[in-house]
This record gives sequence, structure tokens and C-alpha cells, in this order.
Amino acid sequence: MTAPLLNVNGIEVIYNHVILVLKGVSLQVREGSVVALLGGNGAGKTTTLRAVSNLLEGERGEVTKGSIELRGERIEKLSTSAMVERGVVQVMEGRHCFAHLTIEENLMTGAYTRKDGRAAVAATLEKVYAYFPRLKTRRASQAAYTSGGEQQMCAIGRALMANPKMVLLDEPSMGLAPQIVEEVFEIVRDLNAKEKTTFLLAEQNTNMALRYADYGYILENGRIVMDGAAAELRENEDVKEFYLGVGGEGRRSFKDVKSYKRRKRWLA
Amino acid sequence: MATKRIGDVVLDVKNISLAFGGVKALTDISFDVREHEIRAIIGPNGAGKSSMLNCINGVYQPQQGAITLRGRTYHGMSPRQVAEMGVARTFQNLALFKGMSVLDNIMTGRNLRMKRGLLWQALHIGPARREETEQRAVAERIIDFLEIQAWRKTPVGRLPYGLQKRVDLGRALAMEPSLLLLDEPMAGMNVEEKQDMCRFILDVNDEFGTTIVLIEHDMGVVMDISDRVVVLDYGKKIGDGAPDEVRTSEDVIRAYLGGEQTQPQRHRDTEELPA
Amino acid sequence: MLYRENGQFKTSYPADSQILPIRQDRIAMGLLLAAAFILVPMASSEYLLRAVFVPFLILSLAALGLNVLVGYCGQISLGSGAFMAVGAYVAYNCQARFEGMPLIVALLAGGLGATVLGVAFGLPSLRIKGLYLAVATLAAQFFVDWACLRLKWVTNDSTSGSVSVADLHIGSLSLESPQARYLLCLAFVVVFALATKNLVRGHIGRSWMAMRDMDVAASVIGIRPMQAKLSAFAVSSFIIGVAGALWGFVHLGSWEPAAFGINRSFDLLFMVIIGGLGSISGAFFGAAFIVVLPLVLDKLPYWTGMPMDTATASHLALMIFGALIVFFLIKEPHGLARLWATAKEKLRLWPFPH
Amino acid sequence: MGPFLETLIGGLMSGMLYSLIALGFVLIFKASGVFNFAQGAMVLFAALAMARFAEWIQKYTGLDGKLAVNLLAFAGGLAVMVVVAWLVEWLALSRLVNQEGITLLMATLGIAYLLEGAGQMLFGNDIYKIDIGLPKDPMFLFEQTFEGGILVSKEDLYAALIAAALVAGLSLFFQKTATGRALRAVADDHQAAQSIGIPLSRIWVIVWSVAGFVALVAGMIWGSKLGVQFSLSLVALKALPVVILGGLTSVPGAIVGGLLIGVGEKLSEAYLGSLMGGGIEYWFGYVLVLVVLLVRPQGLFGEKIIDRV
Amino acid sequence: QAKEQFFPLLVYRTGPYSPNGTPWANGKQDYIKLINARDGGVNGVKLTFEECETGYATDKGVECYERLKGKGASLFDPQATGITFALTDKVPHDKIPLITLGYGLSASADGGVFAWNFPLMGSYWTAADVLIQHLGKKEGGLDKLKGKKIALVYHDSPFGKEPIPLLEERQKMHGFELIKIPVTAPGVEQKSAWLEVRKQRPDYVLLWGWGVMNSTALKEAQATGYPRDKMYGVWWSGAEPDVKDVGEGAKGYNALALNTSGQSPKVIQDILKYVHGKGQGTGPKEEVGSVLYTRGVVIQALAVEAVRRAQERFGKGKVMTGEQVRWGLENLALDEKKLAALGLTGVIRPISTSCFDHQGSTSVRVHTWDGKQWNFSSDWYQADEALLKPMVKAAADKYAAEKKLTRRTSAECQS
Ligand SMILES: Nc1ncnc2c1ncn2[C@@H]1O[C@H](COP(=O)(O)OP(=O)(O)OP(=O)(O)O)[C@@H](O)[C@H]1O
Ligand SMILES: Nc1ncnc2c1ncn2[C@@H]1O[C@H](COP(=O)(O)OP(=O)(O)OP(=O)(O)O)[C@@H](O)[C@H]1O
Ligand SMILES: [Mg+2]
Ligand SMILES: [Mg+2]
Repeated sequence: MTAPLLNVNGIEVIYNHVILVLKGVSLQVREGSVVALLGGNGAGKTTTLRAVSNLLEGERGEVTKGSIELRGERIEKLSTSAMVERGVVQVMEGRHCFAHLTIEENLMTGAYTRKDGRAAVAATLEKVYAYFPRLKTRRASQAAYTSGGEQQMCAIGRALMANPKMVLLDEPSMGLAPQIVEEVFEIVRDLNAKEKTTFLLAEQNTNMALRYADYGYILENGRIVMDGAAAELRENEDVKEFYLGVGGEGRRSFKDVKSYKRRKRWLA
Repeated sequence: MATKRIGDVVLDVKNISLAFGGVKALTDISFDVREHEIRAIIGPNGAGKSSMLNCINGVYQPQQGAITLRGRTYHGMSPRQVAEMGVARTFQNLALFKGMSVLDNIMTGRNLRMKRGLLWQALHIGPARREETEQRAVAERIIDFLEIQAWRKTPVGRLPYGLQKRVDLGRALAMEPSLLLLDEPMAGMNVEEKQDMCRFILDVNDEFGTTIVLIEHDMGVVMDISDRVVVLDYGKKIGDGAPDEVRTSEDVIRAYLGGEQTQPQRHRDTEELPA
Repeated sequence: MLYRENGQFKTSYPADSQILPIRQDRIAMGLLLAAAFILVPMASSEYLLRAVFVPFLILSLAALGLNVLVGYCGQISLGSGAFMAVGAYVAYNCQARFEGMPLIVALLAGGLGATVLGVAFGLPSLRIKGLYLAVATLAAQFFVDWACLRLKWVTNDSTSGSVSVADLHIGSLSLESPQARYLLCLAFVVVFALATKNLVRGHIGRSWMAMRDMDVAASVIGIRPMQAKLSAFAVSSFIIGVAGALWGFVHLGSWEPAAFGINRSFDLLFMVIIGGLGSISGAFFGAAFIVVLPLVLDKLPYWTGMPMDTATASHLALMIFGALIVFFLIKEPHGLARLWATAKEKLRLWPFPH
Repeated sequence: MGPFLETLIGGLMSGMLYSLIALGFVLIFKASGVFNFAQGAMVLFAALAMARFAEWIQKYTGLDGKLAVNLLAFAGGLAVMVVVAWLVEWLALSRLVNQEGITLLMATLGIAYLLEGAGQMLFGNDIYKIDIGLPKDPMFLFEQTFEGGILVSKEDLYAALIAAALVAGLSLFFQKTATGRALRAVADDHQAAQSIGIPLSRIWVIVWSVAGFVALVAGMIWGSKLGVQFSLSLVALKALPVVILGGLTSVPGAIVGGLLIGVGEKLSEAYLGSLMGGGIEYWFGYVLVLVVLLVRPQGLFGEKIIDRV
Repeated sequence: QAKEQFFPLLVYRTGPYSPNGTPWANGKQDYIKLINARDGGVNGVKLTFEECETGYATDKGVECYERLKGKGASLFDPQATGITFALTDKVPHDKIPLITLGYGLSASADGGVFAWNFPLMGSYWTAADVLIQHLGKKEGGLDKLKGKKIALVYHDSPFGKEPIPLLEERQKMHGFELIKIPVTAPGVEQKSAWLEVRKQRPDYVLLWGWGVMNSTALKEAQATGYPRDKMYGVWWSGAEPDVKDVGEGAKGYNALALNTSGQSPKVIQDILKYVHGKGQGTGPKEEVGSVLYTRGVVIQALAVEAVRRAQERFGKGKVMTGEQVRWGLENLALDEKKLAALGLTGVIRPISTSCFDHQGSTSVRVHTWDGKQWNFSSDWYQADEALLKPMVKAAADKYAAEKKLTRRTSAECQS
């Protein structure tokens, strides 16, 4: 088997010198694959992605143990922009559009690191608009005044503008209408298939994520508790129960949740 | 489960129009909300759902139309006045008080009910102290209810997203509202957490009889727990009715649920999974 | 293992919302207060009392007041020098014009005078935010500077525009000794610190913080922006005004408007940020940093044993001071108080790192 | 009419000089969201460097062509400012990524102290001279029409022209270039800018260098007007209301703000000052700002302040 | 242990006023070094000193005072008006005299009320008085001032406002028009002030500035075409730093001179020889003898003479306390002979103080900048006692009333 594109090796992350969040997380992402990172709130998904893209510093976090390798190269000490130059772009959780820039300017900043000329950038811009027609209609309005979903599209589109080799997607589906969620995942699949872009996506929408991913890791409380091919994970009883919301007798209505509450085995 | 006691219209929105410069966020929207019901608003991104809530609770002033709340009609009321009429809400992009602890966030929800003035507060004796303790007890009940006891003293900024959403709900509940507006309370949650959230919402609705207006993109949730659904698209109302009616409406499917997807989401979820 | 809260359970809400919930902290605070009230005045030299502790206490008080506004309510103000000036001049006028007005009353009247100005200049904060507000508050600073020079009645027709106060006493107690002055300031500081702490843990304080963190959400909850902001301006300028009156009366004794110039405003803002926004102890840390550090740096040439001329020494001190500010901000952007809290948290977990 | 026109023209030119300083603030704020209180100190530092370089060049090389000496000294000053920019980025800003505005503001105050101390220590704290040959004597216009003519300070006129040219160039830069856009992006959200690969450190070095350049020009002009010494750092206070009036993020705003405040304070001093005992220009600019902000909270040309839920 | 008389030196070598504060401070220090090097101290008592940087800020000044007073200080020269005000209240309790040569409160010349303040050689009132006398003389008689316009361009602070009462008094007497034009500290922006001057076209401009305000005023005067030879500065507006970088533009500008400038006086020669000659000088050699440097020397010389005088009464070769030094200051009697012995001939005029006259002399000359150096352009003037005395007394009485002080009696003057 070829060496993985990304190899995260037993990393520990501490925020503010005292808050230990990741307690030895290891994962591999092979070139050209779509890997899902699943887990509940506060499990440490975002933190893992930040560790890879080196966005921890601004959050006063640091990797204190373990190593992260991209194509065999140690990258913990690199700057975020060096990572982007190596083709790794993160789409941050919670949108983070540039509020005062228009949608189009937002997208254009995404191409900041590109060196392949205006025409190529313009082509990518058209591609992004083709993926997200809604952005095209709102292209001239300031990002702050667009709806939550529009901002999410803008953030994703902005990352695509860098022509990345690998995208770290943090909760892409959050706040998107079902139709758009579907579209976003289709885009992921599309890019993956056509341009061999690798994806590492942190998602709460396990159902969607597992449908589109090749491989999945489940993170709980800062530890990987389970991993496997996406298809296998979907079969797993625990995953079904806790992440997909289907019990033994099929999907339970949200209406019935009142009478029912179980804890995950591995948390007990 | 107690049968629903859906009552009279408590909130009546009539011909609301709202525009920002050239952008028409809402055009001539009318709908009503009845006592005790869970009313969902759905629609594609940028349809104007959040703007609708903002109009209801006074953050935006619609250019046209009127809103009648418990018999009082208003065009422009300050958020404070609306709050005094028992309307509370949560926010799509978490609008928590980041620098404050969970407890303090929830206590701010009790602010309307705390009356002791500056001097009493500064001295922190007698009435001020008693008042603080009383309200604290209420806040603690909400904390228990939402199962966030362990994070009581944590600054909310440090909490994971899902818990922050829960605190946001807690803050709204602390106002003991009769009408609760929820803007995507379940965004960014996994199924388990959504279930928790649904449980809270249903409990509030059942036990306190709170009327709820809910914006949500997860069709499973909307179809399961709401009594009636309004569908907005590009600022216009394109559907209104019981979940099942809406789900099968051509317009709604085309605009929102997704082109080729004609089957209801709940079935799809299960069917998609290989047996 | 000394610093643990194990086994300390709270059985009532008041107990849980105490200012210092951990017993060790309470003991430490008790000791600190005892030292401040008894040990310091007994053991300190006149120089320490007059030139270090008194200004430290007064500026702590002013920083405390400013922290209410900036730290708790999120309104940046660069006009605190003006509020101090108003406090000082109003107190001065009270004493000069009303025969036999008790000192304490005059000082508090100074605070009230500052409150009036504070509320007036707080009104724009309903529309103006952030840095824009900060610069707008400079209008207060410059206007008051000017008015104190220009309006004759402010200085009770003193020809030169400088004023001075007669011998201070409370009742028959003379306040000439450095100990008495120190204790007066300390008493003020303790009372105001306690009152402020009470305010910020009550609903008024919460409404300030809510305005600071997310004003739209706050108004949706039913907090009146006007009431919250103006009350913060009022409380803050009252405290700053009293501090200004103390600065004029107790520390300087005689002053011209330049004593409350724009540098004072910057210094105060410095203190609250270096000390820690939104924290009572931050005001003290900040004041210590600004008052004590330069004094320590002044001694630098002696300690290094290097003979250095005054100019080089003070340039060097200025540079080190600047560098330390940057250093501490990098180390902990939330101020010295937070640094202290983190240290305590570590101590709590000790000997385990996490 | 004569005195009025004179005051008006004088105000316009003072305003232009304020703008020159204000520009430094705007640049850094626009590009990094940092309100740079060290701008005044940078002006002092740059002017000190240039003045002393000119002196030393003359002394040690014997060069005495005024133009050559000044050009060399200017280049030297610029080099020093670039080093300052790089140090500021490396030692302070890069370690304060993603912090709140007010923290950054305080850091720049720390930097201001550092620069003031270092500047005076390296270059001395006496009064030094920058002589770039600006004419000191006034000229008089329309001597036929008005008694005594209308006085225009030639020195100010040249200075205003230089300032105007600088501003025009910089606004163009920000308008459409990719770097300009990246700078604005950084100002909005450090982290997001980082996440898409904008190298914050390089951007900051660039901006601070440009601001250093502006400070040098300002220092040169003000220095030749006032003499180079500590007080030069205080002219920054005159620029604060200008920045705010024009809007923190607008380069042209700095100009318009400067002109408005320059004219406003001079006219008010001339026509209202005597009624109120004089010295009102001291606060006039700030009060004007306060009033304008009440109507437009983001200043005249500033980006709208966004708060949404 | 050797006996040492300690001199605290409050100075400002940094900040906006440092170009002016530095030579002043250097002069003070060099004179102390001179006394030690040349005379071995005062009757065998070595002089020691410590500098404390105030940066012209009042609170720093107070801190310096508290710090140095504990080290045995028996006399202070605060070097700043604001600090003087703050210390005026403190010195009576500490029993330490304040020398404020040429600055401070004008009323403090009255030793009966201001028991510890010594505005030796003149206050702002005497300065203003002399300036008007000089202008009168130029016009050919004080009565010729009638109808003339005189503008006062002043530093907008107590320092700058001090002369106003006197000028108003003189205005009433002579019928000239007084135009008051304030300049906000530090004085870097004076355009409107000078546009006002241009509009009003006064016959004379009196400049009451300090630091950068002075040179800026001269530059603005040039830029608005106001003739520099119609400008008269107070003695704090007439030193080298004020005109140095204006150069030619300041030619013809006049200011009061409390002392000489230049390196010819004997005391300066001695400093060059005994201090700088041994490599112990404080500042650069060229600056020795400049206006403010010499003023520093004069201040320190008077301070040392006060100590010497006190020793005559309280015991030669002893270290004097603050109270004893005050007695020395109140009994200074430096006639030409004594001045000559000190090498101060021509530098200042004789000075003799008393318990009630803390000024001792009001002699002052006018000097004019010729583009390179200052040259005297008038003879010595004295302030008009008849005019000043009642004003000083009235102001001192008002102060005493506010402070509930009683005047000193002659008996109290003895110790
Ligand atoms: N800047 C920070 N400082 C301190 N603690 C933090 C910080 N960011 C995150 N944490 C803590 O780290 C833990 C993991 O957070 P993280 O954001 O990685 O979780 P997540 O899996 O992405 O959750 P979610 O699904 O809610 O986004 C949480 O408990 C959170 O409170
Ligand atoms: N304050 C504002 N200024 C300008 N335009 C606004 C403002 N608020 C909302 N809009 C615009 O109004 C439209 C509706 O926005 P709204 O936030 O209500 O959408 P939404 O239905 O909540 O979408 P989402 O599901 O993505 O949250 C959007 O196109 C948005 O850009
Ligand atoms: Mg996350
Ligand atoms: Mg929305």
C-alpha cells in the first residue's frame, strides 16, 4: 500500500496550556480518498483539523505530542499559508466569511496563493459559480448581509478557489438546506472523482458523511474510538444507533425521543 | 403523551414586506401561529426565515404589514417591548454572551424579572440578595432540565458548539416565554444530540404549553415534531399547512427539498441504508 | 496539594455565589486585607506610602471604575482623565465654596459631578461603537481640559488656573500623616471594590456584560441598551470621579488641568487591559504594573551597577516598559488577572499537568 | 473676506498635513484591523532617523549637495522603517494573531513606547533639523483685490501637494489589486485569511513598511516644519479625529476628514474662539467628530459597521 | 564619615521638553562638580547629588520629590510649574525650601505667606512688567503705548496665564490693547493663532512659550510674515533650542535674559577647566555657557550660596537642614564683590533677599538673536515695585485666606 497523503500520529492538543483536548489521535488519509471524521459535539474534530492545517496558534492551542506528516514531510511547525501552498486548505467551521468584502471578493481572496494567472483563476471562479448559482446572484453584496447558508457556500467556494489538493471541510452541511447539503456532497464527490481532490471532512451529519466517504473515523472525547471503511461503519450497530438514529426496529421518530435515552457504551 | 391543546391564534403576521436596499428579504408574507402549537418555517437558504423572526421580535422593522401578538398589533416595537410580551428566541449564529459563564448567560434571561436597583445591588444585602437567590433557583431548574449542570461555571466561549446551542435555548427558556422562536436549534448536531434537543423542545411545549416557532433544515425533525409548516422561498410564501401536505407539494419539493427527491426524508433515511 | 477545593461543598445558592467560593482564597484575602490595613502602614517608609501606595491605590480605584465601562460593558473610553478632572474640580469647588463641608462628602460630590458628565458623554454610545466611540470620548477629554483652563469659576477664580486644597481632615482627625492618607485611600478602594464586585455579580452587571458580548441578543432578552450602557457610564464615571478627587486632594494637594491630561486616560486604559478586562483584581494588577514597574525600572542602573546618565536610563526604562507590555499581551492577551487565574488553576491540578 | 479666505486656505493646508498622518493609521487599520497607536512614534522615529542620517552623511562623507544628502537620508530612513516593520511583525504581531482589536491596540501602545525610547536613545533627544528646501516665506495672492493680499504658506502648499499625491497613489493600490484585497480580508478575520493561505506575516511586513514610508514622509514634512524632536510624536493626536471622521477604513476619507477638520477648526477658532475665550480648536475637531458620528456611526466614508443576528 | 550636602535634582531629559530641560540640568550638575573639584565643597562639606527624571509630569515629579527628600534633601528646584504647584503644598510640612528661579507662582515672592518658596530673581509678573517697560522705551515713553496693540501668544497652562493679571493692570494704566491668544500645549499646531495675529496686526507680540512652542511660533511668524523683531519672548522663550533650527528665520527676535550666554564668564571658564577639562562634564562641551545651561549654573550657584550663608550662621563645615537652608535663602546678600568671587560678574546682578522678599532682585535684560547667537540689546531693567508690591500682597493674602494661613511675623523669621 502506498504511503498515506496525510498521516496523523498520536497527537495531543492542549488549549491555553491547561485544557487537554486531543488525547492521542491517529489517522491516515490516502491520496484521492474522502475520509470522514465523525463524533459528537466537543469530541475534538475541529481541533484535529486545526492541528493539520496549523490554525491552532490563533486559538492558543498547541500540539504537544505526536506528529503530523503530509507526504512524509513533518508539518507541525509549518505556517498555515505554507500548508495552503502545499495544497491543503481548511474550510473553517462557522463560515468565517470576510464580512466587509463582497461575495465575489471573498471568492477572489481564495485564489491569493495561486500563481497560474488570471485566466485560470477566472475559470475557477466560473466553476464555483456553476457549483453554487446562488452565489452568483449575490456576488455583489457584502458577505455579512447574506444568509447563513449563502455564507457557508461562500466559504466552501472560497476554499475551492485555491485549487486545493486536499480540503479539510469542517461541518460543511451545517445550516444548509437539504437540497444544498446534497449538492455540497455531490460537489465533494465530483471534485474527488474528476480532480482527485482529497477530502477530510468533519461532520455531524453522519448519514450523509458516510454515504459519500470512503473511510470513517469516530472521535469521542479526544480519542478515536472506532474506524473502518464507510460501508462497514454504516453496518455497525452502535453507529446505527448513536450516529444514524436508527434503532433495531428502524428509524425512530424524533417525536418519540422523549421516552427514550441511552448512553453510548464506550462512554460509560 | 398528553393530547395537544392547540388553541386560538396568538401571533398573526399580516402582509409583511421587508427589503434591504435592493434585496427583498420578505414579500407580502402572512401566516398565523396558534396557542401551544409547534409551527415550523422552512425554506432554502436566504429565503428570509431568520428575517421573519427578526421582524417578529422587533430586531427588524418591516416596511409593510403588521404583526398582531396576543391582540396587540404592532409595526415597530422595540425588542424589549416584545420581550416583555413573553417572546423569547434563539439565534442561528449563536449569539451567546461569550465572556460569561453558562449560569450567567441563563441568568440574563431572568433580567426582566429582576428589579432591585443599583444601590441594593451594590450592597448585595437583603432584598437584592433574596431576589438573586430566587432567580438563581429558576436558572438552576433550567440547567437541570437541559442537563448542563457540569458546565455551569464554564465560560460559554469554551463549550463545544452543541452545548452552546443548548445554553442559547436555556437563556430563552429562562425568560419563561409564552412564545418561543427557535432559529435552527439543531444545526451542526448529530442525531443523538438532535434527539436530545427535540426532547427539550417537546418537553417545553408539553409541560409549559409554550408556543413554538421553529426554523430547521432537518426535514426529519420538522416533519416529526411540527404541527404546521410555512414554506418560504426567496421571500415569498410558497406553502403552508400540515407537514404531510407540505411535503408533497410540488412547489416545495422543487424549491427546497431537492429536485429528484420526491420521497419523504424519513423514509429515505432508512431506505438509503443497505438493509 | 494545599490548594484544593476537595470536600468543600456548597449547600445553598448564596454560598455558591460567594465572591470567593474557595476557602483557601478567602483565607488569603483575609490575610491580604489585614496586611494592607495593619502591616503596610506600620512597616512602610513615608516614601513608599506617599509615592507608591497612595498613587497605586488611587489609580487602582480609577482603573476599577474604567473596568466597569470597558471590561464589563465593552465601551472603550479614552476620556477617563476628564472624569478624574471633573471629580477633582467639583470636589474642590465644594470645599472652597461651602464652608465646612466634610471631606468625604466633597469627595463623593466629585464622583457625582463626574457621573453627570459621564452620562452626558455616554449618550452617544447608544449609536457609536468600538474605536469610533473611543475617539469620540476623547472629545470629553479635550473639552474638559479646555474648560478647566478657560472657565474661571471652575478654579474659583484662581489667577493662574491652578488650585490647591487646604489641610485635610475628617472630623477632628488630621490627614497629614502618610499613614492616614494611605488608610483613607485604602478604605475607599476596599469599599468600592466590594460594591463593584457586588454589582457585576448581580443582574445589572450581567446586563452590562450582555451588552458587551452581543448587544442585539441582549436587547432581544429584554435588556434596555440605554439603561445598561448609561448605568455603566454612570457607575464607572462615579468611581473614576472619586478617584480623581482623591488624586487631587490626597496625592497632589495642588494641581493644574495637565495633571488629568490625555496621558492619564491612556494610562488608565492600559491598566485595565494589561490587568485584565472584566476582572476586579485586574484593576489592581494593572495599576501595579503601571505605577510600580517604572519605579523599579528607574532603579535599573543601580542594580546593574552600570553608571548611566539619566536620559539613557529613562529611555531604556521606557523601552523595557514597552517591551514588557507587548510581552505580557503575548503571554496572556486577557491580562495579568487571567495569568494569575491560570496559574491558580495549574496549582489546583498540581502535581498533574492537566 | 480676505481673512476668511486666508483662514480657509490655511485650514485646508493644515488639514492636508493631518491627513498625511491619518493615512498611516488608515493603512494599518484597513490592512490588519489594528488601530496603530504607534503611528505617532513611528513618525518621530522616521524623522529622527532621517534628520540624523542627513547630519551624519554630511559630516562623515563631506557630501553637501542638498538633494543628494536628503535622498540618501530618506533612503536610510526608509530602510530603518522596513526593519522596524519586520521587527514589529516578528516580535509582536505574529504572536498576537486572532486577538481582539483592543489587545492589539494596546500592543501598539507598547510598541510606541519602545520606539520612542529607542528613537531617542539611538538618535538623541535634542532638536534636529530636516531641511528639504521647502520655502519658508509666504506668498501673497490677489494683492489688488484684498488689502494685504491673501497669505498662502508656500511650505504648506508644497507639503499639501506631496500629501495629496501620496494619498492618490495609495487609494489606487487598495482599490483593485489582489494584495489590496488580501489586506482587507486580513482586517476582517485573521484566522479565515490564514486558512486560505494569506501569509499574515508577509502582509503585515508589507503594510507596516508602507505605513513606515508614510510616517517617514509625514515626519519629513512635519519635521521640516516643527524641527525634529519628541513633540513630533504628539501630532498624531491631531490625526485621530481625522481618521475617525473620514472612517477608519477609507483612504480618501482620511483626506476629506483632514480637510474638514482643518477648515472647521481654523474657522471656528477664528470666528467662535473669541466668544469663548479662545483655544477651542483644541477640542473642536473631536466635537465635530462626535456630532458626525451620531449621524453616521462609521464616519463619513467608513465601512458600515455590521451587526447581525 | 565625610560630610555631604545632598542636592536632589529634578530634571527632564526625555519627553517633549527635553531639548530645553537637558542643558538646564547639565548646568546644575556641572556647577556642583565644579564646587567639589575646585573648592573641595563648601567649607569642606562635599556636595552630592542625584538626578530624578520627571519628564515634566506632575505625578512623576511628586514621586521624585518623595524619593529624594528621604535622602536628606534640603532644597528642591522642581524645574516645572506644575510640579512646583504640587510641591508648594508639601514643603511646609517637610520643611524644605523650593527654589523656582524665574518661574512658579508670582505671588510666592511674598515670603510672609509663602514661607518655603523662592522665586529668586523674578517672576512672570516682573517679566511682563519689564517687557512693557521695554516696549514703552522703544516707543519713546510708556504713554506712547496708548492705542497700540500688543498680543500675548501664550502657552495655554498656568505658566502661560500668569502674566495676564499684570498685563491687564498695565493695560489699564497705559491704554494699549491687549490681545490674548492661547496656544494649546505642547504647541505644535499654531496656525490659527498666527492667522489671528495676522488678522489683528498687533504692534508687538509677546511670546510666553516653552519647548517646541517657541520654535513653532517663530516658524509660523515667518510663514505668516510677522516681523520677528516685533516679537518679545519671556526668558523661557529665549534660549538656543528655541531658535536653533529656525536659524535665519529667527533673526531679530528678542527675549528676556535672566543671565548671560556664551563661554566668557569666569564661572563658565572654570567649569570648562575643572570639570570638562578633566573629562567630567555632563553634556557636550559646546553647550556649556548656552542660555539655559548658564541658568542652571546660576540656580545651583544660588543654592550653594544659600548653604554657605546658612553655614555662616549655623556652623561652618556642617551639613545644613532644610530649615537652615531656608534661612540661608532668606538672607542671601550677593553684592558685586561676592558675585565676582563666584565668577558671576555680568552673568547676573546683585541679589539680596529677606524673610519677606523671596525674590531678591528683579533685574533683567533683553537679548536679540542675530541668526548665530544671542546679544544683549538693552540695559538692565527693574520691575516697577510700586505696581507689583500691592498685587503680590493681594494675591498672597487671597492664598493665605484660602489656606487659612497666618502671615509670618518678623519674630518667626529669626530661626
Ligand atoms: N480555543 C479553545 N480554547 C479552549 N478550549 C477549546 C477551544 N476550542 C475548543 N476547545 C475545547 O476543545 C474541545 C473540542 O472542541 P472541538 O471544537 O474540536 O470539537 P468538535 O468535535 O469540533 O465539536 P463540534 O461538533 O461542536 O464542532 C471542546 O471541549 C472545546 O470546549
Ligand atoms: N441586515 C441585512 N442587510 C442586508 N440584507 C440582509 C440583512 N438581513 C438579511 N438580509 C438578506 O435577506 C435575505 C434573507 O436572509 P435570512 O437570513 O432571513 O435567510 P434565511 O432564510 O434565514 O436563510 P438561512 O437558512 O441560510 O439562514 C438574504 O438574502 C440576506 O442576504
Ligand atoms: Mg467543530
Ligand atoms: Mg437564517
